[in-house]
Amino acid sequence: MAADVAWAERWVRETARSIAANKEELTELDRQIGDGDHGENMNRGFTAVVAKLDALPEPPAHVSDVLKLVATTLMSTVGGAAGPLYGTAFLRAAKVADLPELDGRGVVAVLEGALEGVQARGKATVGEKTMVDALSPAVQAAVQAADGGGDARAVFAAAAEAAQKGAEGTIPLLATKGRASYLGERSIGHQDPGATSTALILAAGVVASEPEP
Amino acid sequence: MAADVAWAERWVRETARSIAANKEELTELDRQIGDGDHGENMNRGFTAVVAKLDALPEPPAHVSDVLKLVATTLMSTVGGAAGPLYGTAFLRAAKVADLPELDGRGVVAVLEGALEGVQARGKATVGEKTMVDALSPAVQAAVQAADGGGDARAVFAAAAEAAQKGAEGTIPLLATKGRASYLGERSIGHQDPGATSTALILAAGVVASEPEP
Amino acid sequence: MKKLLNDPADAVVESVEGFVAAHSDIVEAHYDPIYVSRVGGAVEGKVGLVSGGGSGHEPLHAGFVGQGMLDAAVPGPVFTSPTPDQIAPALVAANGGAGVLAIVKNYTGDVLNFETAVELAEAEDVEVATVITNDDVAVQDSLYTAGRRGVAGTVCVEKIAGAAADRGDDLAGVAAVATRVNANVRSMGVALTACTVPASGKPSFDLPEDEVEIGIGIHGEPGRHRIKLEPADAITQRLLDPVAEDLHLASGENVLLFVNGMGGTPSSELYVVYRQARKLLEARGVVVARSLVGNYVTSLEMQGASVTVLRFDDELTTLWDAPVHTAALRW
Amino acid sequence: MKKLLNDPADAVVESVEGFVAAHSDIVEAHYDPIYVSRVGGAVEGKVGLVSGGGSGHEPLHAGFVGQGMLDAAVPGPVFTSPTPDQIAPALVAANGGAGVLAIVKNYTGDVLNFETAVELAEAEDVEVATVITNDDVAVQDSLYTAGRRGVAGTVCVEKIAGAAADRGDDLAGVAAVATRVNANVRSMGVALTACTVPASGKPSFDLPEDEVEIGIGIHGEPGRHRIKLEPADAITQRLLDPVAEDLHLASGENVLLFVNGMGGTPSSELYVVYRQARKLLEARGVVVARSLVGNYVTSLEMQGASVTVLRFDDELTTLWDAPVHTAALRW
Ligand SMILES: Nc1ncnc2c1ncn2[C@@H]1O[C@H](COP(=O)(O)OP(=O)(O)O)[C@@H](O)[C@H]1O
Ligand SMILES: Nc1ncnc2c1ncn2[C@@H]1O[C@H](COP(=O)(O)OP(=O)(O)O)[C@@H](O)[C@H]1O
Ligand SMILES: [Mg+2]
Ligand SMILES: [Mg+2]
Ligand SMILES: [Mg+2]
Ligand SMILES: [Mg+2]
Repeated sequence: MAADVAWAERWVRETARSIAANKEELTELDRQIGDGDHGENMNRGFTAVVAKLDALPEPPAHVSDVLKLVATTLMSTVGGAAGPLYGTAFLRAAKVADLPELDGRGVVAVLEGALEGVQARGKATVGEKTMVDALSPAVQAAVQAADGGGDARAVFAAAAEAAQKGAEGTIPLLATKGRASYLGERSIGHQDPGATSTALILAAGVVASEPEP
Repeated sequence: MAADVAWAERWVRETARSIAANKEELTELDRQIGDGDHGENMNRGFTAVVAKLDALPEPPAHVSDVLKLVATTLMSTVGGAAGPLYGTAFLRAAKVADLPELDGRGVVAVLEGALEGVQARGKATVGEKTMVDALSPAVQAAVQAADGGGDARAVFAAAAEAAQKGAEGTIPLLATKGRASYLGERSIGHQDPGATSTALILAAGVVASEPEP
Repeated sequence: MKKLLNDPADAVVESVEGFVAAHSDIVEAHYDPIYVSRVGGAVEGKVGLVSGGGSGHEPLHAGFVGQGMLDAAVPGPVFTSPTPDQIAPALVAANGGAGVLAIVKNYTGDVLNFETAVELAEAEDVEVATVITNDDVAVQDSLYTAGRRGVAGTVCVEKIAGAAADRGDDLAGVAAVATRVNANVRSMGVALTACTVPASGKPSFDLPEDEVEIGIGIHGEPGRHRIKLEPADAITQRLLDPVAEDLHLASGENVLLFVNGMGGTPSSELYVVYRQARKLLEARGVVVARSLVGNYVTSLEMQGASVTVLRFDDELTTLWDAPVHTAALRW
Repeated sequence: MKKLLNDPADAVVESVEGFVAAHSDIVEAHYDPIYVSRVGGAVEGKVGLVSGGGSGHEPLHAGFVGQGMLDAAVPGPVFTSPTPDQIAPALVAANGGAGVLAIVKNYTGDVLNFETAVELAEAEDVEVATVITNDDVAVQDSLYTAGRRGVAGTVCVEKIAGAAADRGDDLAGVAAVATRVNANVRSMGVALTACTVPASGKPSFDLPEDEVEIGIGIHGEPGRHRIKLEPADAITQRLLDPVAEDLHLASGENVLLFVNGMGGTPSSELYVVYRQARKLLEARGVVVARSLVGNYVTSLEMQGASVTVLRFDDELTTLWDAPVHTAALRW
């Protein structure tokens, strides 16, 4: 399977559904080590994204159109730290997704773009207990899967699995970026909300690439 | 037994002890239908009374000296509704307690003076759920006991018993004076704190007239 | 009970000490007996204004001592009226030769203690007039209660009477203005939570998580009835309607709309209440000419609010606008 | 959750609507995107001042819009930074031709969203300088955190930078004054209770009845450590000492002492904290030249307080004293 614009739209809509379904959990994680708004923030953003998609006079032509719409909408509706970070991630992803369909390598490029965007804005490296800890292993896994000849779906699935592991791996970490860093030692033992939402977003991409039943 | 100045001093000290011991209960009653300070107010007042008694250069000469000291001290330390009401009650009581020793009739006069004082200031009549509902039956019982030839102690005992019954009798009443009146129907079912402290004060007078063991 | 206090017995004195230290350009304190007065003492020839009552309603009353408002304020223990021997020296200190107006909230304790204090001050040749505030429409003024309570409307009486004294009215004149304000101001409050008197350490009443008390006073006493929690707009209507009706507000009239916080409610919520109260007034054709929103007459840390409406005429509006320079009200 | 609100989703807008209606002589609101600005718009030739951040800290920031302080304020959702497309129009609107200073509290979200907004405003030919406030000594400023948070000291920056703009300083000058204030102000806070974000409906953290959080921020986030409840004097010392030490306060220096309420603590308690903080400063030989006590930078209905000290020099004192006419600060 290759990832086309229809897939991209399914991905985004599935993300919106998944974020809404997990809103409380994300907020609860943020309540533990942040300010308890991450679920609310992400849900506000992706609800707006879906509304924008629905309101388009004609369907988007390219994967990059979808990703750009996500980027600008998140940027202007999410606020907080996650808004600009995910906004920039999708913006950079859109820039590299300049083909009508993405193959395995294309997916890698998109994920690399996203990671680059997050790091350009947030300056976090791996191990600081942020969304980077989900996105960075996702990129690595994607590269491996693509190197092994995986198609878009296989690459995305590998990335999603690694993101999920990465998110869980934030539990023992001491936060040194974002709000959780104010807690010092007390940030240890909790899963990072941003890493968790990153894992949800990537998992939604896999669902979107499942053959329709 | 006749009630002399030594008895009066014992009465006041026993009242202070009893109020302190029942402080929480009085406050709790006031919390139900008032503003939750009656125990605190009365305890502040009688603690000050005892301090003043202790600080006297020589012991008081007359019953009326003791009652006057109580009056002015309550007036200047209790505040709230109870301060002026009990202050005036003791002031009027002091005025009629102009003998070295009170017999049964003397006790009646003191209690009548007190009731008169409370009603002159507070304008409450029987049945309005105030201290009048303890003091007024106390006066009636005192009159009866004195008519039957009772001595000071017997008269005081009758008054105290009636005051206690009167206080309990405030439970079903609807308050129409004081803070509890703001509650309307909701004041029903609670014992009036002021009537309760009146009953305690009179009961202390009986303890004070018990023969020393 | 969790509070930023030391020994609860010292709370009132320590708070006053901090207050006068922070506002030493406006107020000074006298201890033993305790009261707060304007720095510099009574103003020669001006009618003095004194108020007082139980503590726990801050900034009422000490926060309103200063130019254009009160000359002295007498804090009792928390929710307990001060005693006559505290009030009388404040009355005497506030006298600049033109007499003193005592502004007393209508509670049995306050009224009785001020009564005696006035007698004491008069014995020292101070002429005193008393105005009793009773703006709380939650209490039906009838034979069956101690009469309506004085609540947030007291601020309006203190502000406007202060302005009348400042412009040189004599004692009868200032008292007449104060009486007129009191006759034209009504309030009604709601509590979302109880408050805890430091000395007792227990909440003043128990309120389930989904209920609110309508018609509360300012002493943590329970209100007239409980209802299930409703949206702010609905609750606001339960407060505003009785106020407007008791005032017989007519279309075209000008008013001050005053939304008062009980102490623990954030101002963002007070503005939500204000918004709806104003809408309801405007729907009645009433013109909201002035506004006041904030914690002015509180019940410790109670969450809740009250809505106060003062019917304006030109004179009252001018007096409301007159300069005031106190710790809590300033323009 | 018990609050005087309607639909939590409408809380920010409805509160702003009430706020601008109550203070229509000072502020006006723009909706979609939402921001608050001075009535009459930007002042020709004056450097404009804009701040913003998550809601829930009222009166910060909209309460400080007006003469002598901010020209515009941008409220995000509760505890969530506003977005660039909200902030950018406020920056543009505040520009009177002399450029705009953006005052940003140091949180990742605020910093990132303002960054983008500044780019957008610059694209419309508005010159923008940014000052980031980070006065919270509870956070160690090191490699291991996102840096100190901007908390109550932000009010000092806004007030004094506003005065500098009013006296005619150019953008670089106003930014330099703001930077100097930020460099000389430190804060530390304590929470007695958590707060509840309306949209989530749950307390921001769970705190046993006998414990307090030391070193909290202003977003309902937990602090650095918990201790058993102590008397106010002891807690105040835990706040004041780190502040004084981080500032390296020396005997003879003049300061502003600012005791800020977190929203749900009555002012009587704030004055008890003030009293002790002042005593501790005086014991260090420090002169408390000016004071501010009240709810200025809050966390919804959280109970607690913070202590802020600003080191004064003659210029900062003069600028602090300069007239200010906003809804929440006025002299
Ligand atoms: N500097 C950073 N780099 C990468 N991710 C970050 C950074 N700061 C915060 N985050 C992410 O943002 C998440 C919090 O998002 P959110 O709660 O929406 O914003 P806020 O912290 O402003 O309330 C964190 O869990 C973390 O994953
Ligand atoms: N008008 C009155 N006449 C007689 N007693 C009264 C009157 N008003 C109040 N009281 C008594 O005062 C008691 C309350 O006293 P207290 O709690 O000390 O004062 P406050 O009501 O000012 O807090 C009531 O329980 C009632 O018995
Ligand atoms: Mg968050
Ligand atoms: Mg009482
Ligand atoms: Mg009382
Ligand atoms: Mg946030």
